[in-house]
Amino acid sequence: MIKVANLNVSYGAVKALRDVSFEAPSGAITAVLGANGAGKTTLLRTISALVEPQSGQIFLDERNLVGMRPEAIARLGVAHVPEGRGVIGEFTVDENLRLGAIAHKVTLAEGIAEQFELFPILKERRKQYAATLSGGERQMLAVARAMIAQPTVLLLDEPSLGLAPKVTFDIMTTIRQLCESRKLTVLLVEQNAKSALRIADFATVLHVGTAIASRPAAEVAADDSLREYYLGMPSS
Amino acid sequence: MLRHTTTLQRILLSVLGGAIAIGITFFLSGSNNQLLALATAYAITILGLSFLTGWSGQISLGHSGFMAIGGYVTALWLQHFSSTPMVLTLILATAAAAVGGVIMGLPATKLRGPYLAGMTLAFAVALPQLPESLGPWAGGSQGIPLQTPTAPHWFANVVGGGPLAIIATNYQYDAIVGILVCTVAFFIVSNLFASKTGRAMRLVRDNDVAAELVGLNLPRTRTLAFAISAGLSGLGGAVFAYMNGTVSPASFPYVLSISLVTYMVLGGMGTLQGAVYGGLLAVYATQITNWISNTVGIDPNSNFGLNFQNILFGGLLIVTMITAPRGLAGLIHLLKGLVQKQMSKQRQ
Amino acid sequence: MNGFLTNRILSDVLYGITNGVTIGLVALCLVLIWRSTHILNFAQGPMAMFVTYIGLTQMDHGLGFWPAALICMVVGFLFSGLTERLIVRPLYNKAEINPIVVMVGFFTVLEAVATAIWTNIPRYPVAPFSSINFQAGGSPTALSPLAVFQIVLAVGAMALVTVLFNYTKLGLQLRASALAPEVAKLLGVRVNRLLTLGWSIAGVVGAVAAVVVAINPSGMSPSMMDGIFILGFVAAAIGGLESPLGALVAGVSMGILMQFINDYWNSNYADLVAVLILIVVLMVRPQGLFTKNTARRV
Amino acid sequence: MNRKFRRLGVALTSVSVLSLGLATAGLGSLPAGASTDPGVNTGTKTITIGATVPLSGLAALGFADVSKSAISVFNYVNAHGGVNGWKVNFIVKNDCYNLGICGAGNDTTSQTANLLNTSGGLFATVGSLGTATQVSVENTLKNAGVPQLFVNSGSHYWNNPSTYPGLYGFQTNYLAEGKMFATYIKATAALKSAKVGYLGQNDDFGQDGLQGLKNGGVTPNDSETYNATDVVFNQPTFKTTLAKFQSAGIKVVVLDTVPQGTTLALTAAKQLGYKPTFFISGVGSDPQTVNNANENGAYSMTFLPATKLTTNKWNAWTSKVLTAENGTSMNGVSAEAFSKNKYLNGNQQYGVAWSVAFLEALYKVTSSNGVPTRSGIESALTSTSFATPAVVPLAYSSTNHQGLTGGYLVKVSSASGAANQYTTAVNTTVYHVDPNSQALTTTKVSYTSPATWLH
Repeated sequence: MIKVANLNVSYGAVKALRDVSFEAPSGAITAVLGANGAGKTTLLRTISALVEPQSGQIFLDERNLVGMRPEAIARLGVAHVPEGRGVIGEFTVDENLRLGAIAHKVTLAEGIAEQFELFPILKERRKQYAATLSGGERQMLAVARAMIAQPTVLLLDEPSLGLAPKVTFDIMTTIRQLCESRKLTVLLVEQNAKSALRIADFATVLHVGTAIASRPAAEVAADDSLREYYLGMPSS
Repeated sequence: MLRHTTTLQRILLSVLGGAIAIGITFFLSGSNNQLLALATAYAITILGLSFLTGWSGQISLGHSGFMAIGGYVTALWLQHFSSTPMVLTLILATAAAAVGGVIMGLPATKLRGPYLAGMTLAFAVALPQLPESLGPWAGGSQGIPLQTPTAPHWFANVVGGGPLAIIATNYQYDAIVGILVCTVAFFIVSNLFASKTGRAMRLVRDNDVAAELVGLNLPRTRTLAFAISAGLSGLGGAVFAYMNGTVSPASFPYVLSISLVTYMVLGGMGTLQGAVYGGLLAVYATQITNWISNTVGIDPNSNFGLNFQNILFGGLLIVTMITAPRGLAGLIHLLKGLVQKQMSKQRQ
Repeated sequence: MNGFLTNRILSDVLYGITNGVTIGLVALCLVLIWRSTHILNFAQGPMAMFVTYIGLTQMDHGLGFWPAALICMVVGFLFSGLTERLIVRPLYNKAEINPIVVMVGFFTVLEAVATAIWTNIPRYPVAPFSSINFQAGGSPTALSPLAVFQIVLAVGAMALVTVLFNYTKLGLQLRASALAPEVAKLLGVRVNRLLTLGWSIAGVVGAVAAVVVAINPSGMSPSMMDGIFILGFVAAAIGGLESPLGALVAGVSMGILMQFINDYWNSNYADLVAVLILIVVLMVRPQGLFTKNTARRV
Repeated sequence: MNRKFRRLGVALTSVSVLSLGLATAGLGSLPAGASTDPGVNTGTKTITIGATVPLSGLAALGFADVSKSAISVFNYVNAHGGVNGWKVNFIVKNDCYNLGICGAGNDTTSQTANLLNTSGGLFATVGSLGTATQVSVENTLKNAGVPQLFVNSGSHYWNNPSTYPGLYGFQTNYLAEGKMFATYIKATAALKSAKVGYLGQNDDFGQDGLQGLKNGGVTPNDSETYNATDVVFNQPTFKTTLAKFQSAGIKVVVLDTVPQGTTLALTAAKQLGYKPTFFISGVGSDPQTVNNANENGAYSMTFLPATKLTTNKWNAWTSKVLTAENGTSMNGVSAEAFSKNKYLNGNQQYGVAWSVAFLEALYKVTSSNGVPTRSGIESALTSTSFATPAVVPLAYSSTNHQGLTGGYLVKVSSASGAANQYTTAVNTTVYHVDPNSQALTTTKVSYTSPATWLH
């Protein structure tokens, strides 16, 4: 479970997050939705300690993560797939995967085999440089690299960015499967609310740094005012 | 800076600045005027380096090489056509160094910072070896002597007097000539910076992706920046040749490139006044070091004393770059701000 | 057989290799620091020189060559790591030119301090290998025990560095820390520690290179690394700054080329040719000859 | 006026303020009366002279000993009553040989400006070191009317009285040195039919040295050059050249190399097991350099008494002076550090030689005139033959501004260790080469001794 309480983050004079509080329950997908600049990415970066909050707490189960270093949080089992996927282009697929396992007590060979089963295309490309992969393949690689560490929490930043609808659909489906089979706590940041709400259990809507709603996903999807004003989805 | 001034304002400012500087030469001793003349050469060179670094985001450790091109072209040209007016020789030297800049700038457009710095350093190492190998016409390690500008009679008549008058007058004349060239160079650069090209260069420095998106030709802009920078350094080298009275491989060792970077950073890179401070620092570095040695009580002849200048300025370079990258220009700006604040407080 | 061993062309190749491995070793250090922090260390030569002075001057007090060389390597490890912590760390998120300028300043300071402490009178540390060439049938060959030692050392160092980077977990983390520090952090890599370690390892290789230079005939002096550093940079840039093998191959090729220029043409042009080759290589392949042509960062 | 506009104004004002500060510092430096030459103070009876020399940087290796030994001499003579009561105030400025490593501002031009700016004026430069460095300021000094005495370099340029009447060289030039080597080689049975190899620096040093050899009738079978910077950037070239000589069967090798080049060449020969007879220019053959590199020793040329002659009057006097002034200094530069158990080195002897020459000229002028003048010193130089430590007379004339024009061959000792760092005379023949006609004559060696007023 990830619990965020009264979180405030500023970049100089600009307030990126104001008093944000919400919970992402264990074993479920919580979508964080909102327009561009709403503070979604900042939220994830703050959880991973890449950004330091002015005030507030972030709990992983009972543990307060504020004040810890990013690598220590990663070692606790929080995997963060950053915006733009964070795949290292100069590394081969294989090397990217090996790097994913490096800080964790897991069996590398087994982990890689497992990921190749999940994403067969990566096995074909394993000697290729990540820079030569397509966008969808890179997203798969990023997720596979995160999963190889057998995390308990997965933070996904805009996995659908720049992908074709079909590819987005496949990725989202895989995320849902992973969540269910591994009892993963997933925090899914998305601008593409429709795809996210399709697989999410809960949803939090951010608007200019403020959390304006935290409800089950189905309720958010059904709320016309939220959809129209904050998520840019026309009424169905 | 200076992007919001009009051409007329810039002309007035340049004339005013040049006039003030020339006025000062009347109060200086001969030797200080001679140093001032050399300082103008360094200031122009540092302006070139600063142009590249501050205004296009690249750094060169090879500007002593471009200085050498300017200096040698001047000396060689005057050897055969000694009656050429100085203005023409300076233009020729500038153009030659700019051509060198284009050649070096071609690979530079594709290179990231460290590659460029290393490549230019290698250039600065190799170039001074040329004159020794090219045969007697290039002067060898002896170098090529040339006539320093001599004060015309009317000037000596106006200024003259005292037993050392003739040399003192010549030095003052040299300083004035240097200041005039310097003023023109600074005026041109300030214009350039306010121009469309200048804006393009800043955009390339700040965001090369955005620059390409708005349709700028990235390689051409960078090569142009490199060529202008090299040309200015060549002009500096030409002025150096005139003021020094000789050019030789020993005048442009590769370590000079490192000194130039040092004085540019300490003066304040990317600013016009920083280049002026840098040029003055370059010629007065020894006096400054001696003064500090005396004040602190370092034996100037001890092993430490002899190496103190490099320790001092190298250390200052590190500290400046880490804590105050805007150098002396930034510091003066800061002090000015403080003074203004204090004054406005008093007014209230 | 004797004729073959003393053949002029073969001799030139062997001399070229001997001179080139030293260039290659310096290039190797540059590659090491580049791959582990993405900084080109312009003070690398003086840093290695300084460390070598600390170690090899212990021979004045009766210490043997090997323990003194070991001291060089240990001090190199510590000094280089400390430099990263104190001087380089504040520069990681600054413009690309900041670390270049700072390291240029460090270059100046280190050389001046070394001259202040040890003077610029050359010293001649005695290596446990003879520099007298082997004889074959009464005439000298182009190899000496010292040369063989230098070649073995350089190839060994290059192999170790290659294995380290390409086949070990440590190497993977070092490279990741340099290429994408933030991503590496998110994967649990202790990036700060690795950046320091990367410099420390380069410090050891640098110390080895400087010891090899110090036992050469021209001896040890505060400016002993200046020339070799520039050649080393040219080699590293031609090799591509990414590849240890490329660094050594480019270094040795340069050594051989310069030897042939010295022998068959005019030594006065050797440096110029090196720079011209560098310019041409960088124009045609800005990423160097041995770096695989990948797109830059994603 | 907008912000940017004002900023330029501020820049210019600060420059003005800075320069004004400098101006006040430089005011009032012109000498008051014109009755005496600049640098001459009849009140304190001192005469101020100066020199630009390398005190730090690569070229200071060895060469710094020259001006420091001169300081020892001036301090010693000043302390013993001076020259007819006149004391010498010697200002040494460090120019790093224009090698830039000292930073901009330490170059010869700037330092010469500082010398000219000396309060009370500068009488003359004496003992400035280096060909290229002196060439870079010779016009400045000429225009300022300052005599340039005893330039420390073996270039033949100094012998140009028609263009530079106030310029005087000191040492035997490289042309003469080459001719002496050639003459000795041709006169020695074991060497005269041997193949000769030549390696010289790619500048006037090497060019003149090679020309001198040819003038003496020895045309090398192979002659090679190296760039001054090769000792840093292309060290292998020395080995390549020596290997070439070896495979060509060359038995005599003449080196016109600076000390670092000598080291590289001799070590290369050692590595190759190559043992030719080396002739090394006096510039690069100090015993310490030769000692460290090769146990086979070498021939060289000197115009000073061989250093093994510890009982030679001049060597003994020099040792006495250097020992007495050990630890003193003048104008912030210390005298030569010297401990008695060492042999003199050539640079120390050399610095003593030209400083004594200046004192001799000063003695001559003050004995007849009382107050030294520039023209008096110059006419003393060209009209008299001085006894200096050199084994040849310092014979300036209206057509010869070279100074010393000969020397003898010495053997640089071969065994290693400070106890073996000395030179011995090869024989008693002294060569003289006329700097204008290049004609060579010989005499038997005779050593002079210091004047009594030198104490």
